[in-house]
Amino acid sequence: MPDFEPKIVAFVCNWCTYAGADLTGTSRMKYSPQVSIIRFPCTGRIDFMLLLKAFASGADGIIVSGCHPNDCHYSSGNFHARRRWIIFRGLLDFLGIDVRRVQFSWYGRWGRSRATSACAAWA
Amino acid sequence: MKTGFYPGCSMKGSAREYSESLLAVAAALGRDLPEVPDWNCCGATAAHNLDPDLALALPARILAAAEKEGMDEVLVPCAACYSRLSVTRHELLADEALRRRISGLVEADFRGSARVLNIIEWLAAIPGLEGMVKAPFARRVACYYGCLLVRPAGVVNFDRPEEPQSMDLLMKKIGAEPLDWAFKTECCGAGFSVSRTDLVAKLSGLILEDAVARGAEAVIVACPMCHLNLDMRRPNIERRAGKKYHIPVIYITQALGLAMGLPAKKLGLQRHKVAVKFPAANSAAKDI
Amino acid sequence: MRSDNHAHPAGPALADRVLEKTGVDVARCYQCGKCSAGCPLAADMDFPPSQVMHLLQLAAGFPEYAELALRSHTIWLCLTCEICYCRCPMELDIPKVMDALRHESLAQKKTNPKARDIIAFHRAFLDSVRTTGRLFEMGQVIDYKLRSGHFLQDMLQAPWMFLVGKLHLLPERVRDRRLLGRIFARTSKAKEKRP
Amino acid sequence: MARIGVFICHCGENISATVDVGKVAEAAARIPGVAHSVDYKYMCSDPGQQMVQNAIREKNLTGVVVAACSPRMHEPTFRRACAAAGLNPFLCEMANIREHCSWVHEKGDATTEKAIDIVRTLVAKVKKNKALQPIKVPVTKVAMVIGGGIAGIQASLDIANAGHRVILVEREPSIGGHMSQLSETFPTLDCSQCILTPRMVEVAQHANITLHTYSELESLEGFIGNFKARIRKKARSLDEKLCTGCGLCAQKCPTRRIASEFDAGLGLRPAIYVPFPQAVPNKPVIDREHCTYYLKGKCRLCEKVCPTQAIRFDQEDEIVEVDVGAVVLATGFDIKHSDFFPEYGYGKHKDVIDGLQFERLASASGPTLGEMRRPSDGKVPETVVFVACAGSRDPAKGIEYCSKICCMYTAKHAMLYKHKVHHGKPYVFYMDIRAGGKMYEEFVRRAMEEDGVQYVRGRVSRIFERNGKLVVKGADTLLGARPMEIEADMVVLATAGVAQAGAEELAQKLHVSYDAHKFYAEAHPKLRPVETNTAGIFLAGACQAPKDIPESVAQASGAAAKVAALFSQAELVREPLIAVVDRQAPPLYSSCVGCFLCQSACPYQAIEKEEIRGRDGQLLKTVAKVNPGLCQGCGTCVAFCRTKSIDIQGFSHEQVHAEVLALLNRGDRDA
Repeated sequence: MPDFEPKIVAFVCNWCTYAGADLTGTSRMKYSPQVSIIRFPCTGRIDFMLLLKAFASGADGIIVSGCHPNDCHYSSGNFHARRRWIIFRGLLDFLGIDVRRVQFSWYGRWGRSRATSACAAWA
Repeated sequence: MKTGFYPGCSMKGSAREYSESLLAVAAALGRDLPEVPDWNCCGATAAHNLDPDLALALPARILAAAEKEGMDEVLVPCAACYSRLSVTRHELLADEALRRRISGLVEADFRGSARVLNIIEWLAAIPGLEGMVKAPFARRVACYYGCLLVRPAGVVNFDRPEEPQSMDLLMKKIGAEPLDWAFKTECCGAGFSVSRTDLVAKLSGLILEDAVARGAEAVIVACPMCHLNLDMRRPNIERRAGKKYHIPVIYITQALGLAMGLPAKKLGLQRHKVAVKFPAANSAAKDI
Repeated sequence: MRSDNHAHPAGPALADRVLEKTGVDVARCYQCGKCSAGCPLAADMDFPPSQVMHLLQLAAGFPEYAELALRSHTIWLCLTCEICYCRCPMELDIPKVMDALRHESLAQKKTNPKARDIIAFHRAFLDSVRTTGRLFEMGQVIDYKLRSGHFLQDMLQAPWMFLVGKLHLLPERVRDRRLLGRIFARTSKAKEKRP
Repeated sequence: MARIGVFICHCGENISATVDVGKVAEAAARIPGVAHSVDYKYMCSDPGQQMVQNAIREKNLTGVVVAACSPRMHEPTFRRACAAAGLNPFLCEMANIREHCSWVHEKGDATTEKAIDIVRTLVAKVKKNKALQPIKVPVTKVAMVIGGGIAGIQASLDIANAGHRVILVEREPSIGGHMSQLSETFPTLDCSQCILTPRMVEVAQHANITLHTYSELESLEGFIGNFKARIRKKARSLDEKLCTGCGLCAQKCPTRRIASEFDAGLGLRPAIYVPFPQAVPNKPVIDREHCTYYLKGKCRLCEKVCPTQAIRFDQEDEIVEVDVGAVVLATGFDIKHSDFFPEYGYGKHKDVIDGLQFERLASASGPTLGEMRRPSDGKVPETVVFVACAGSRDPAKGIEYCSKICCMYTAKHAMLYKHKVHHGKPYVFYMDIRAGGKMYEEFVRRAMEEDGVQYVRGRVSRIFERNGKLVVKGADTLLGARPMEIEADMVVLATAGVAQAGAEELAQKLHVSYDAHKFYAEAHPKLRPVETNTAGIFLAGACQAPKDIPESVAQASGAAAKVAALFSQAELVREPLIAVVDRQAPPLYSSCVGCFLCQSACPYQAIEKEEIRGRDGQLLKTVAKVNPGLCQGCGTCVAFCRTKSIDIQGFSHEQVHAEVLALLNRGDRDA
């Protein structure tokens, strides 16, 4: 499928990755328009069932990204997110969804370049 | 862990004493050093100066032959060959397309499984070296590393590119007193020994000047080219400097051999331009 | 690669060819002079290393600077002793750049006349390796003398070297010499193809 | 039926250059529920905001989506505009089609399609928004300043003079920071301690300032206006009230050969010491790592000679808890030392020193009482080489930035050396001279023209010792880059300015973000340099990036002004984006089943138990209840809740689901 245009949804935390994506914008770094961002206060707020909803609604790939451990604006939100991710990954396998379609990562405040590369790597 | 041995061309010719002393020490240590089968010249400076592909092909064939022989690591006593083999292995492992092309060029599949060892790494890995010392080499020595043992740091990953210490530690183990001097890794003039002897006289002269000024009784080297320039070119150095330098230049394997009580003749000391003698008294070792 | 929105007068400039072959982007050099300061032979060079890098930086707009770099004595005096690369704040592999400039200088027959002996020595060295698979020192010195014309050089050294057993009269040969011949043939053919 | 207004901004051409704004406006108009869709060149301008307000009034809109820049930029602007037009501000959302779309994608249909996706997503969200009222929170009008250098001192004085109480926490035994170590300061060459010590005394004597020296922040809880700080007062082994600062103990202490941190390792100090004569507080501290009593249980000489028996060997660290409303981070910077440089000898040459060590040599209170004597043998150096850019602008050493102040203090050092050693020969190896401040360029010219400092343009390749001299191998790129050697008696490296040790740990205690070099991250590099992303925590001085004294002082006053502004309101208005537990009519009262998983998840202990009693007082059920004052709106509880009984206003289940469905255009059918 030469012109396969994957639809990628990025669930990001407002403090690190959303700000990182903003800085990616101010530095005019380019990445594919296939990636769209939905803002959450913290990765701790992301209910992973929502990811299944997104897959069911046609998302091809999902990025879940927030602050580095110890850098969370609310101190522990991202720890909970990481624990949920470990369990959720097992569920994805069980459901037969290819785990590689979900990328869980940390983009610290200065990680705007990595935010770009991840999106670029995906699209 | 099979250790191969790549002597290199100069150890068969102008650096015979390096090979003799190495093999004598290896025998004394009960370590056999099987040569890489049908090894060819690594191309040294000439190849990478004139032709980029040849510079990678010659070392690649050597390493491929060593790998085919099942060698896990290859001891390369000459610093120039050590550098060429290390750089080639580094570049071919970093670029798959290049690795395939060069492998095709030399008609052998280079995998990079054989590690490249320099003489100090090999000696330092031998346990209980201190125990083998019968006649401590109690001399003030200037350990000369040259350029290619420690640089380029990202490729050879050996010791420190500035003020390295590994040879100093080895010499301390055999009773010597390594000096803190300033020309450990400055260039001796390397491949210009024949084509620009005047420049070698200048650069090697600076090295000897500093070693002598610090009170060194001998310069320890681990590279045939450095030895050639510092020892055989002594007349040119002295003519340019307008003064005599009596300091002998010996290989680390020769110093080790002496400390282990091996006879001077077996270590090839008689082949030096500058006689390997030390001023009276201050050492238990008899005057050689 | 250089951003491609401004055209080059005569194909990719020397700096771009260097970038393509060595991965070193000369634009990163901010002319701090540290390489020249540490270079053992900078005093003998017509253009110390930092100036060669600057010639490459300007070569795109000024072809004559590319000529100066390719015809310089510097690129042959460089012993690739790696001091400059080791201390360069921008981690530029200057010895590799020198190699690339040497290859182009040879290919375009722009080698500096002062470097005749150095190049003669390297050619003699490779002749010996091509024919015997190893360096036959005696043969190489003779070949060098024929190429350089310095027949009397080191005449006093030879007898001494022979006496102390450092000079072999017969070369040690590699068994598979034909393979060596094929390797040399393939690499020299590759050299013609390059610009 | 929702009546949404969509306002698409061109942002000059920042958006319209790559996004077809007209097409987005048309597409938006067709989304069910959108009653008004228009695009305009500058939505955030006054006419732009007027358009929004007029549309709200004329079409009595129930929600507004402004498709423009990041909500982090102009969300407050448009929410205020909506409020002024009578629409609850929390019914206004921003669709980020600039930073997340026009600026990061090439011009083309895909980019315009994505802009439409983003608008559709936010329209779906706005339909689920509820009108919310801001939360009022009390403000503790006490500020905590961490770091007692010139920045911390200035911030403390400004806040205190604004009538608020300040708690100044300083890690060292005395305040003063690096400035107290300096001899004279550029560009006026006035003596550093003469202009600093009065300020230090003012801090000590100020009624509003409580000074905790030899203390560190243990932890910080809470949020803007309502922080709870725990400060560890490290044991000084001294009763500060009894001690008169007479200094007898320091004179008599037998253990005298400890490298003095204040003298940057050049001078020595006893085990019980006051860092420098003008220290504030002028009370000694016992260095437990070197004091014989703590090592071998003997001596106690200081206790015997102390006229007021103030020595307390068994003193323990003390934890002080304070409530503060704002924090100013002023922890300053440090510099690399000479052992950081392989090519300059790994620090083994005693006479290759760093800038702070030179300051101590030049300072009247220094180890050589201001005489220019080199550390190795105390001789007066005839030739001194100053090396600029030592470690800075050096990606190979992991420091690619310029440390900003070294060109200036190097010129100053050369001048001070020449003033003290008239026949001396100072050389400066430089790459570029960066003297951009007021009177800075003139200062450097003075060094060259009046004091005969020789500037050599090139970076030093190596320094090694040869028969008593330090050989500096350099080259002057202005003279054909010919290598040259200078035989120097002393070399001063203008080393890179780096973050303080422990900067990272402190940042994590305060949840403040920091960059790859451990310098604290400002909220916005240009527009909010003295704030961090964490509300209520401000920045001042070199902890944010290397800077000189004038800038540090200016930033300190800036931070102080921010704190004063925060404290000027009786109550703090906070965004109502907090958690709420579902409440319903009896008999269910709430869908919450009282498992209290949310309570364990909440980092702010903002969830309490509420007992629901029937009219007869009998306990019916115990459910969770959120304390609006403590909840910060992180939402972790929402994802924990099995029965979806707790939800975050502004990021509720309904809103987020709507966004996901709209983004994947599974169309929200209902109007």
